[in-house]
Amino acid sequence: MESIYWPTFFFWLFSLISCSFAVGVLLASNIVRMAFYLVLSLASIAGLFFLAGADFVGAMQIMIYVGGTLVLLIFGVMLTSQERFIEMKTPSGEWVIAFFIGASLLGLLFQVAQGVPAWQGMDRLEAEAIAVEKTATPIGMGLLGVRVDKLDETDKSRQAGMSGYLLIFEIVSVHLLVVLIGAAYLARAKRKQNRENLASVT
Amino acid sequence: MIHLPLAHLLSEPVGVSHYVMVGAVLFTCGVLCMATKRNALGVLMGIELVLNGANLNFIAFGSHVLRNDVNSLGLDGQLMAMFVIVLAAAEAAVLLAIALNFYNNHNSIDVDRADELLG
Amino acid sequence: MNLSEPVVYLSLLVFLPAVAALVLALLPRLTDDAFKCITLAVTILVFILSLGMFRLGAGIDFQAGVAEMQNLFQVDWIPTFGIQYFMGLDGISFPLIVLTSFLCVLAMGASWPINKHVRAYCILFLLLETGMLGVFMSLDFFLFYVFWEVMLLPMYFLIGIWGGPRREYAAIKFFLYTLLGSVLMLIAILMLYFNSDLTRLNAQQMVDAGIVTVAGDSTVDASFQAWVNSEDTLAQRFAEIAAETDPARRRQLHTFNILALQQMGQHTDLFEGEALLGKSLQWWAFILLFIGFVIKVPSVPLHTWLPDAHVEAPTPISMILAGILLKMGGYGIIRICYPICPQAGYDLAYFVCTVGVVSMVYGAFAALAQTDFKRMVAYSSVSHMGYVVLGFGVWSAMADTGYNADYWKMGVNGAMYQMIGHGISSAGMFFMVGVIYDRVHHRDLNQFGGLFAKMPVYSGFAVGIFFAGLGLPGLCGFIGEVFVILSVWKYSYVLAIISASVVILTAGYILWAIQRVYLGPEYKGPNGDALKPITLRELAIAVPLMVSAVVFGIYPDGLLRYMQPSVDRQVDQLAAWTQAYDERETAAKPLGDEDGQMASR
Amino acid sequence: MDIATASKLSTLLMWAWLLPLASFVVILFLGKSMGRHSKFGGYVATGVILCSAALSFYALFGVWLPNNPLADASHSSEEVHAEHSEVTSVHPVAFLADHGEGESKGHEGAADHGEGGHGEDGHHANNKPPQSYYGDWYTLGQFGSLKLTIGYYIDALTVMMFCMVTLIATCVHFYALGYMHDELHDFTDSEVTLSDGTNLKRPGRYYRFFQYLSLFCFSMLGVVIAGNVAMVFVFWELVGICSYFLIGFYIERHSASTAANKAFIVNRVGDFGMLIGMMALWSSLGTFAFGDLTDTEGHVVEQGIFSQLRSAENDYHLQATDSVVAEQNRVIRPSADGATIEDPEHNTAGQWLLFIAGVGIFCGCIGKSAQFPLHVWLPDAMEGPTPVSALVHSATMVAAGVYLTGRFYPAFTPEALLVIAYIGCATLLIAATIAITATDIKRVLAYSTISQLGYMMLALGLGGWVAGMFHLITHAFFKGLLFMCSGSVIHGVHTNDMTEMGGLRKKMPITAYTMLVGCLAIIGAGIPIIGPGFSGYYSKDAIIEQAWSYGNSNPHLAILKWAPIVGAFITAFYMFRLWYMTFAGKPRNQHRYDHAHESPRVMTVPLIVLSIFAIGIGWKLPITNLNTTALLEQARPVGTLATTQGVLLPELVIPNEHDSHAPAIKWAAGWAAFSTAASGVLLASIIYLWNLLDPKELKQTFRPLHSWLWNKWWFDELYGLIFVAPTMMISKTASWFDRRVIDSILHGSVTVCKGCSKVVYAVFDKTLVDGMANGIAGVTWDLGLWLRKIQTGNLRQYIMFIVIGTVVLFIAISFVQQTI
Repeated sequence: MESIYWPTFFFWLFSLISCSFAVGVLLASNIVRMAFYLVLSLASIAGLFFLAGADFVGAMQIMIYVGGTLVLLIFGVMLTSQERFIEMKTPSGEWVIAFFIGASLLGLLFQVAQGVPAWQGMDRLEAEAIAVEKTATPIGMGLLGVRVDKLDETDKSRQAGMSGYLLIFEIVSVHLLVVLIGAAYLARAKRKQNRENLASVT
Repeated sequence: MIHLPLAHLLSEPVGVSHYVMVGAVLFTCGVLCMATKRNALGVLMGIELVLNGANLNFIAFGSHVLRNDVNSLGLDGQLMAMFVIVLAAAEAAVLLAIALNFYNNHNSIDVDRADELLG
Repeated sequence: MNLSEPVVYLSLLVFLPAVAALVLALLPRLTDDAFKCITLAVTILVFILSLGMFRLGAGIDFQAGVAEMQNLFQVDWIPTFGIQYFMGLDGISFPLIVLTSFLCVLAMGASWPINKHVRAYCILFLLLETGMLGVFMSLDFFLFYVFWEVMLLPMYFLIGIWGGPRREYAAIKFFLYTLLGSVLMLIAILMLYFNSDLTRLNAQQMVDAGIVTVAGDSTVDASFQAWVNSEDTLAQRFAEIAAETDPARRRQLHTFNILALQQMGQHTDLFEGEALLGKSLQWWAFILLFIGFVIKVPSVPLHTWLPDAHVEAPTPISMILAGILLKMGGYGIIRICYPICPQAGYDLAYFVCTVGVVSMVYGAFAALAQTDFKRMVAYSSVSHMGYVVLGFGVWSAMADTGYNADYWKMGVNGAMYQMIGHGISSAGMFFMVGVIYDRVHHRDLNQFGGLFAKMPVYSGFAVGIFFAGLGLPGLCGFIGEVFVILSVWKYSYVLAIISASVVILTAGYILWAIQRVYLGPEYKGPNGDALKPITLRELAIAVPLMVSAVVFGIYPDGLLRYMQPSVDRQVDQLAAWTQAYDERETAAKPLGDEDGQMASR
Repeated sequence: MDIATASKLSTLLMWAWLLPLASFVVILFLGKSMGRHSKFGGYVATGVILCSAALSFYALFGVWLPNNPLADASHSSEEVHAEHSEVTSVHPVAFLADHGEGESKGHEGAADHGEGGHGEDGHHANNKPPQSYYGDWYTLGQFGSLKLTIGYYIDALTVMMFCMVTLIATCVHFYALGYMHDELHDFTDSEVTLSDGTNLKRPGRYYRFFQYLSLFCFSMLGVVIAGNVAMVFVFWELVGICSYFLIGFYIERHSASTAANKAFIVNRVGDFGMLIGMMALWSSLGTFAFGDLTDTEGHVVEQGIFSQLRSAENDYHLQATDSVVAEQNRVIRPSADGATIEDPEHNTAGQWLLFIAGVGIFCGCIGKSAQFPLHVWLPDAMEGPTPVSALVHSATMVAAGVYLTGRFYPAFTPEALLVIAYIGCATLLIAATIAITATDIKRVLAYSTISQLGYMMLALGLGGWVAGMFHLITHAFFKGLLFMCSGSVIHGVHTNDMTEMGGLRKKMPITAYTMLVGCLAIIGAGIPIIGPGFSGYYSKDAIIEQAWSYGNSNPHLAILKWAPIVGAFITAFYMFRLWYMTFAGKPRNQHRYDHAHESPRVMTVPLIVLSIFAIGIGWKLPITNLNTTALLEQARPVGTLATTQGVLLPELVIPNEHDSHAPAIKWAAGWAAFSTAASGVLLASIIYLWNLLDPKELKQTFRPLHSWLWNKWWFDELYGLIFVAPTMMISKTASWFDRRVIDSILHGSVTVCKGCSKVVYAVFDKTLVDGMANGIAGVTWDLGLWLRKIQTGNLRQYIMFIVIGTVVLFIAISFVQQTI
């Protein structure tokens, strides 16, 4: 038996955690538990990002998702958490349908994943020879419009995207702003209306 | 003795396909979450899982650690994943707002009650 | 009187029933049972005589493994027209003769419930037996026709007097159909007779025709010369005509000798002249003869006399009708149609096969719809006899099979076997129906049920016999059907596939009938009290039928060893003729070869 | 061929075959006179089948094995691994290590597998004909060179089948001695009500039951020993008629006699196809013999089918002989361009005829083995007493079809095998789905039988000869066990309905746990990849491996790869559903529960014996190298050890069966099988054991689906509509035609004209023209109404639709790509 290749070990560890908690999210019926499982699942996905050499994205994953989005979600849970919504049962029949649909989808995706020869793993020696680079700087530069990773690309056809992602970055930023304002407005305005409705009833 | 590939499970590097499979599991869980949860927030969580499954694929396709050839997405994969994360945050905010709104109107977050569009 | 002379032995066999009938007519008034006993004794005696030919010491022998005609004899009857009292046996006729005498015994045993005009019944019954035996033995066309007609009249009366409620209708229908067939046959006989010419045959062919006999150490030619120079009237006329050297003044020596006609059909061009509508003489003769025989078989669409006749006829007559009379049609086809008119047979083989297949399918479908038990069995006969016609027709010795006659032999042997097997199973089925009809006086399939509980032994036999009809392995129906079906593909795969589908329908109607009659909780019809267990007399009829059904099912060689050499010989002759004919045709019109092939298919 | 061994074997097996016939005859003549209350018949039949079993086992262990020692199975499989490492390996480095080792050991095993496949470029030398003994006993008819005979063909498979059939028959006989005791005295049939309202009372028929059983065993053994196709057909029909008697044993019950009729007639439909195949074979080859007839010096006198079609000169590859080519050219006229293709690899000459012959013969197997579309008779065959079901479903009738497919195997063209695979695939899925909803305990088992037979056919069709035959053997044991257990339950509870059972585990422990063994065996329980497991584990995994290997070679036929895996899931689900509903939980009918009791020992001992076999028949016997697969390898049909290319369909590839033992396939297939089976059990447990999901609620949700399955896909109704009704209509028409048309021609043509004009009016105007107009309108309207229902406004359903749409689109695209 050869020695353990640690990245592989961690891959299996993180993937096991993320998959099992994802299944946990699916099967749990208590909304609070679901949220908890989701946190764990997403956190271990960040670990997978690190293992794939995407350290910056992994960090983002933890910060934005685990730190931001989920907090938002948990707020939502708490705001709507009346006793009767904590546990909401799904009819048994739908579980079975969902099971079969899910199984077929999963089968299809697995088939595809296994089907491409280039996606199989590399040789160990080859893998160990690859230097791990930091990606924060290239990503940051990419967002600002400079693709440092493509500077030494000689093949013309592969130079696409040399302009970087500046425009997209801007669009996303504006989009975020709009969304935030919209969300705030939606949540606030309706509540007021609702109160009026209640008042009129009483 | 029967020859077991299992023995090599931990001693060989993983490939893109392994990531894709994990992504597939997350994606499927997410879809099923959306399909089975009656709680609107559960549906939201399902969406998050779906997005993460997709992200995992982006990362895997772009990773030169997993697949060191010119055909990989390279940095583009990571950038895509970034945008997805950011947009997911935005989408979560909007969805939460909608959910709260729905809750206020119907005094419920059961998505099965939202069937006014029934033809 | 020397019993080892064929003329004595065979005449005794044929005419003993007729003589007995005469004696019965002259006897003073006796009790009904006495008449029946005498008749039964006579039929048993005839049966013993027919069995006597199995090398049992006294009398003549029928030798297994010999292909040629045996025990030939000829006596001049009406020399002016060359009509002879000419009989003989070969592997084709011998099993049918034994079957006839066997079934007559059983049918007479089944006649005990008949109480009306018993003496007349017995007389007609015996005359019928003479007619049937005579048809199978005679080798002179005129004699054949006489016996054919002799058999017709008693049958008409037996149905018309002792039959059921619609007996007159059924009898007239039977008579008209059969008479039509006889008339057509007579026309064909005369056509052949007036075109025949014995002098065209060479020495070997004269020997094959049974006219010249080769004595122990003599050669064929020497025997022929000796015959020409003999005192025999036929020989003298032959010599006289053959001596005439001027072709213009030369007359023809006509003959009714079936074997001689066969030789002429296969070796001369006597019957190949154009007759009508561009078709040759033998083509028309074949059509006429075939219609005549196929009415007897019967094949669709000339079969509608059969259900009516069966339904109205008393049980023993139904047994005879199904067991023997139908076989005469098949016998005629193989003994007369094909060997005498080979060219027409070759041309019309597909037509003959189609008739067979249509009968099989149509009969099976019709049987499925019947609610009258006897009618159902009658239609099953139509279906089963279709195998016979089909088996005779598979002329698979063609150019594209390299004139390989093996499959054709299989088909014809299968058809012959099916005739014997069906003789046993159909007679058995009619008897089984008769047994319950005697008790409850109705035949409505929907009003039976639960007979197994009331008559267990009878039901066991009945189910066994019906399974023989279904073609179950181990019983007599299987061998013939399988031989025929397996041989057809080599001739035409379309017909083969259609004919194979009949096995489903057969299973359908027989099992459904069994279910409705024998199974189920209780009897649903009238006269339920009369359902008493089977009597000893009935058992004595059922047991031989069942035993022979089993024996013929598991030991086909017992029959084939007698039958097969003759059948194979005839098929080989026809195959040789086919090859010669094709070569002649090819030589005559080298470019038209393809058309000739297509037409023959 | 060793003459002494041949005569010894043929004599032994002939006696083992004929003894039951003797028993039949004895009981036929003496049974009644020994009295209805005596067990005489039962003892005779049981004693005789015991003798047959002893003779068969002596033939196997005393004659066959000493003369044909087994190859060491592990060697041959190592060798195969070695051969194919370059093709299929995922981990090439690790493989190289084993390669050398396997190679060196492989040479010993090679002798038994022909030249063992050390060829290059993936081209394998083919395997030789297996050791076999052939001879004729008796000639039915001979016409020139054509000969129909009764004879024997004995190879390892024959001997094994003899052992299996007689062993299970013995167990069934013993079991029936106890089960049928009701028939010893006057029997009151509570299912038959007479017109006066009382139940039917009739004398017992104990002896008759055993009489039929004996005949049944005789017929089945006849099929097994048969030396040619015609003899198979003879005994094939006899098996059919025995099943007719046994299914219709309660002749007073209308349902029983109808089921018996149905069984026989449906089988005849299959026989129709078989006859076509036989005709094609007979006309082209002129022989039906499986083996070569040799004279006393061992020279071949007459060649059988296999040695003609797979001659040694042609490296045992299937090739049409000249006579086949000539016959095909005669039947199917060659096209105008007269294309005779020179390429010897794709020589299609004669292949169509062989295809027709193969598919035709297989049609018979479809009928006997209850394959789709002729599977409808088997569930109804439940009307017979349970020992009959046990025998019919395990060792005899249905096994005959699979056996013939295996026996005739060398003559099947790759395209015919594809047909077989498709039929097997459809059968296994259809039957499995029906079993999910059935509540009659025997009916569930009946459909599981059909489904398992589908597995066998699928395996055979995919090139997995050993896998298929192995599953036949293992299935015989555990299905016999399951049926006898169900019989024991019925005997104890007096009902077939599972909804009235529950909690019986405590009342009848032996039955419950032997049945659990049966359930575990049928779902293929075992430790994945490394074993050990129940017998079904080995055989089912072998099938799934072969399917996997086939699916890898033929990506466009992926459905054949996935069907057995899906089937494994459903099997596990319904089998455990059955076990839980019957033995676990609380009693659903307290009255029946209180009266339930364990069966007498004469019934439970066979259960225990069979359960031992159900566990261990797949194992390798310690110390010796005796195991079932190695024995089956000895009988491997000639020329099946090569990767075969389709001829009419050139893209079709049938992989060598030994390839499927490659680790990569074994690993993937093993896990797939295990996980699907485990999830099936899990689902059954969730619903029926832990009651997490309510079955009633499920039924409510899936109402249309449930009624679709509950009504068995409406097959009976469909056949009634498209076959039975038209047949009856045609037959009525024929009868009508006789009376009204042909007779009317006699009576006068006027009537005919009138009748025809009426027909024209009724058929064309009323039905066709008017009917079509109204029909189109109606269909459109209904379609609209139905489509409206999809628009539910339910968010979650919309999501499901999206997913389904995606999956379907993907599959469709992949198909389109394949075809382009």
